[in-house]
Amino acid sequence: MIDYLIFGTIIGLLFHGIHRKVIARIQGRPGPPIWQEILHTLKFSFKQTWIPKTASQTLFVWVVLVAIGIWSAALIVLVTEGSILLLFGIYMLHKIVEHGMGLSSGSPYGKFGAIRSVMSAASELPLFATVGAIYLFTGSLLLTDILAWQSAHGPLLIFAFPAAVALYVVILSKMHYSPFAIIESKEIVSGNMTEHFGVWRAGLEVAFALKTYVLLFAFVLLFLGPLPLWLVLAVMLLLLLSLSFICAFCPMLSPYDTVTMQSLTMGIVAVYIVIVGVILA
Amino acid sequence: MKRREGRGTRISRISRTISELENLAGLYAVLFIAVTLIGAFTLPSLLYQEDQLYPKTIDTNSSLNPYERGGTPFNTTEVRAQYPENSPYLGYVTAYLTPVTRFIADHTPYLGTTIVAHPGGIIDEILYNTRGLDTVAETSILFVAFAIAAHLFRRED
Amino acid sequence: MFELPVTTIEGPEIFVIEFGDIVNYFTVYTAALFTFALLFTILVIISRPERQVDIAFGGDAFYTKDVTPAQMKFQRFMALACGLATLGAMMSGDVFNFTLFTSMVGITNIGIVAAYKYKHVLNAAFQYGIVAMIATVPLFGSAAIILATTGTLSMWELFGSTIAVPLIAKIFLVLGVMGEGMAPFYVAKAEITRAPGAPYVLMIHVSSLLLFLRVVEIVISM
Amino acid sequence: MEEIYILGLLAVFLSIVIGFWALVKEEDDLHRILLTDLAEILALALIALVATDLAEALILPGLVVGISELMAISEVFLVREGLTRQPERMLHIEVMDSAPAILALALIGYGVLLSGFSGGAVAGIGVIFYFICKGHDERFAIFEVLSGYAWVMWIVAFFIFVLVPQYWFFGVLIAGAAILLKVAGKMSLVGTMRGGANV
Amino acid sequence: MSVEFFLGIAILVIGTAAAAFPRPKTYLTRLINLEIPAWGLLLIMLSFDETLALLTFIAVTAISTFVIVRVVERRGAA
Amino acid sequence: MQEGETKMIEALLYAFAGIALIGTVSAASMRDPFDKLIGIGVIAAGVLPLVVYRGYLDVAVAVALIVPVTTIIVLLVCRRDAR
Repeated sequence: MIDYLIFGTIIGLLFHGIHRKVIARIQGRPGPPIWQEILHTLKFSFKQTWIPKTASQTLFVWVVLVAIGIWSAALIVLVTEGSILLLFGIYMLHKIVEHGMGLSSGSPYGKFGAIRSVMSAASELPLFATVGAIYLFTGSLLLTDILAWQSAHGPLLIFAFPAAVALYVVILSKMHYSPFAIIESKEIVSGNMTEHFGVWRAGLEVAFALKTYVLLFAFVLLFLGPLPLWLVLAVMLLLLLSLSFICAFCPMLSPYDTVTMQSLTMGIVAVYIVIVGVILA
Repeated sequence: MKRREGRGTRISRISRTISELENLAGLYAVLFIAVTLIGAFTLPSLLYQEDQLYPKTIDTNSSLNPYERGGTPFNTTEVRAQYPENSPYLGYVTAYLTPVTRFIADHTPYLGTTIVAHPGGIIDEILYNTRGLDTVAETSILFVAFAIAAHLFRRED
Repeated sequence: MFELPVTTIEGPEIFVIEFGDIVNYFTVYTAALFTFALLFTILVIISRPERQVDIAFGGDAFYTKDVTPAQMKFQRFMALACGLATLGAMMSGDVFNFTLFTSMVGITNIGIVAAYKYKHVLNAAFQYGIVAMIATVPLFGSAAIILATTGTLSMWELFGSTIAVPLIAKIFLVLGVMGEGMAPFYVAKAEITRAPGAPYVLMIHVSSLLLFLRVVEIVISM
Repeated sequence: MEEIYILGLLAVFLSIVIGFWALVKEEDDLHRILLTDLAEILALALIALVATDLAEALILPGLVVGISELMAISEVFLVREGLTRQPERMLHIEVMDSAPAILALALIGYGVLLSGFSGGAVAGIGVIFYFICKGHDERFAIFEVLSGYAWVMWIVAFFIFVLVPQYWFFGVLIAGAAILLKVAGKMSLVGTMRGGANV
Repeated sequence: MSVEFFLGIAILVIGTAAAAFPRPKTYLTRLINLEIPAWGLLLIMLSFDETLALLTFIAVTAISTFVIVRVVERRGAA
Repeated sequence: MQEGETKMIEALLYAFAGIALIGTVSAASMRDPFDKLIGIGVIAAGVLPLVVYRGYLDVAVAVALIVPVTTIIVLLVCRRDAR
């Protein structure tokens, strides 16, 4: 299992680097080298580490461990082909990590980040629409069954396109620099990560790399079905590039606008599911 | 659509509405009304299940009316629980009458509710025995709610 | 004796606890949620609140908000109650029991923030409380409709394929949990979280997210 | 039964639409509290329509949830508005001198006889009524401790039912007494919470 | 079926309308109007012979009336 | 019970139902709080016989005791408005 985790982390960090590079090139800047994020993480691991005096110390540290823990668990669920409900449950719990991270420090910037994170919790809702749609088609939420269904009938991307769009929006809202990334927008310094330095930051970088890897991987598995590893990675990269394009071109939305946009997505997908449910039933 | 000063696009107007704290209850109510209206159209398709748990049987001649469920004290009686096998002493509470209530029951046919509310009886059977966890949750809610009220009330001094 | 009718949604069951008619259970999924709730409940007990720093804009002054011990004790008690209610909701195997625990979560959430004197926090708590109260209509309504149309409240029966739960009851259930846990109406909750006392305030968030995860499982399984 | 149920549901749904529409229109916060009380009635009506003993057993917890939330919310409202001052006594009618002792006694006595939730509520209203009319000395802490112990007693009774069901008889008696004490205690505390010189 | 049931739902609906849109829109009128749907619910419970629930409901309604009165009188005093 | 007697009681039932309904309408339409309270009293007068008819005397007694208490509680704020 540990080899999966290390592989996932490294690929995830690499993806973050590529993401930054692509955005920079689109915007006409040279940008950092693509392995920059890996170096970053290594650098943070050896820097001085401290806990702010105003922080709620236990929570401040615990949150980092929880972040790594849940995303490792998510990867394990994916690899062992468990229930995707569990996977998305973990995704929801990530919200708590973001929130706890910001609030625990006592810093006003962290607090703003945390509050925005709570506010934008509507971004999780399309996820359930996705789960519902997949269940309607496959009759199961175990990844094994979903993969088997796709081998038999063809990729879900065709059958449940709106659900795929919903998941895409969800992934988009979790990318750095995305139009929905209000919790780490620059007017509040680094948002909820402002006070986490040194080893804590390195831990968070690892967790977020895993997160990116897991989300992209899940998208491929859920909507394209079983593919050989190299093809999976290639598709993930393509997906990432499309996300980077959007991130590069779109300005960041104002906090409440992101909520509205995400809720509207949710509403549309919900209507779609009710229609599909009625037709299939 | 046209942008006008101070109004913004349609989306930002929606955003402004949902960001107002005072609109919260109204928003929820609108959502609920919408669901209820849709639900009202599906009403004819709802079927009342005649085969219910703990059905009511009315025996107007009994002094325990409307809660006459049969049985003799310290013995069991027929009760339609969900999982009778989980409650080995099912029916004992239903059948039990305290001496006081037994006395009342022997003398007047009109106090069935009082008799059954006194310890024993079908409702106690459900509340304490078969669905005791509900009562745990419920008394805890009262406990917590009162703690909030008392804390707020006494904080001023 | 108890066999979960569907295992394709949340994985196999681990074990059951029987309380008369209410049979609670753990599957891989609910056990994971339960563990998470437990983790944060423990966290609430052992950690101390942070001291929020506020910046006075227009100058370079800043000050920290301190939480008084009495306030902290009350908040901790509420957070603990909230944690317990969440644990109850996670393992519940009965629809009505689940709704009761849900409303308990709603009320403890109000309690966690009600400890503060700041007017905007109290206002948020109040508006939230109003929604939590009216949400009991869809919440209990859904349990009642389920009981009337299927003749049972136990999830063990409802999850089986022979019983069709009306759509309106499902939607009511989701709507009710949304009201108690404030799922899409995060606006008030965002205001609430401005209150100091991070570990306790975090509990509000933990509880409502977990509730939502649970209700999705219930609704899909039914 | 079939048609009756559908008809009942239709009536309740209609009421829901009317009542919640008023909530949409409402802007005053105190009016909102009043409307939530209306919502409570509608929720109970939905349960009552099931018409079995089980429905009745569900109504009792539902009622207590409603009154608990109302209590907490109204207190939050008072603190938010800063209305913590005791209003001057504004009404004193003759019946408030003569009635309370006998009426309260009857209600409390009947409540104790009933035991359980129902008894707790009936006895609670008796105590409240007495406090309103006669004023009260502060016995807050004692009541609170008492009802705390009552809660523990109920939990004990619950475990008797779960773990040693052969002692169900003690379970019933403990539960009946504990819940009576708990509910009545909490409710009567509401009566003393109107505030006064000796708070 | 029974007179009580039909009377009950009629009173419930009328009462809800009255409580939702009280005519002089004051706290007091709304508070009093709230009693009307309560009677409707009481009749519905009576028609299904749920007397214990009925008894508890009427007692709890009295208590919740008191809780609201407590708020209203302070609001009036302010 | 004889045939005629049953009919008689049934007629009475409808009469009481009518009283309750009149009470409802008047309580809903009156504007003065005191008039409203009287309307509520009329509803009670119509409903109590229905309870008694079903044979639940204890319930009827309890309701008869609690309803005045509610009215007195409401009167606490009524007076203030009238002043």
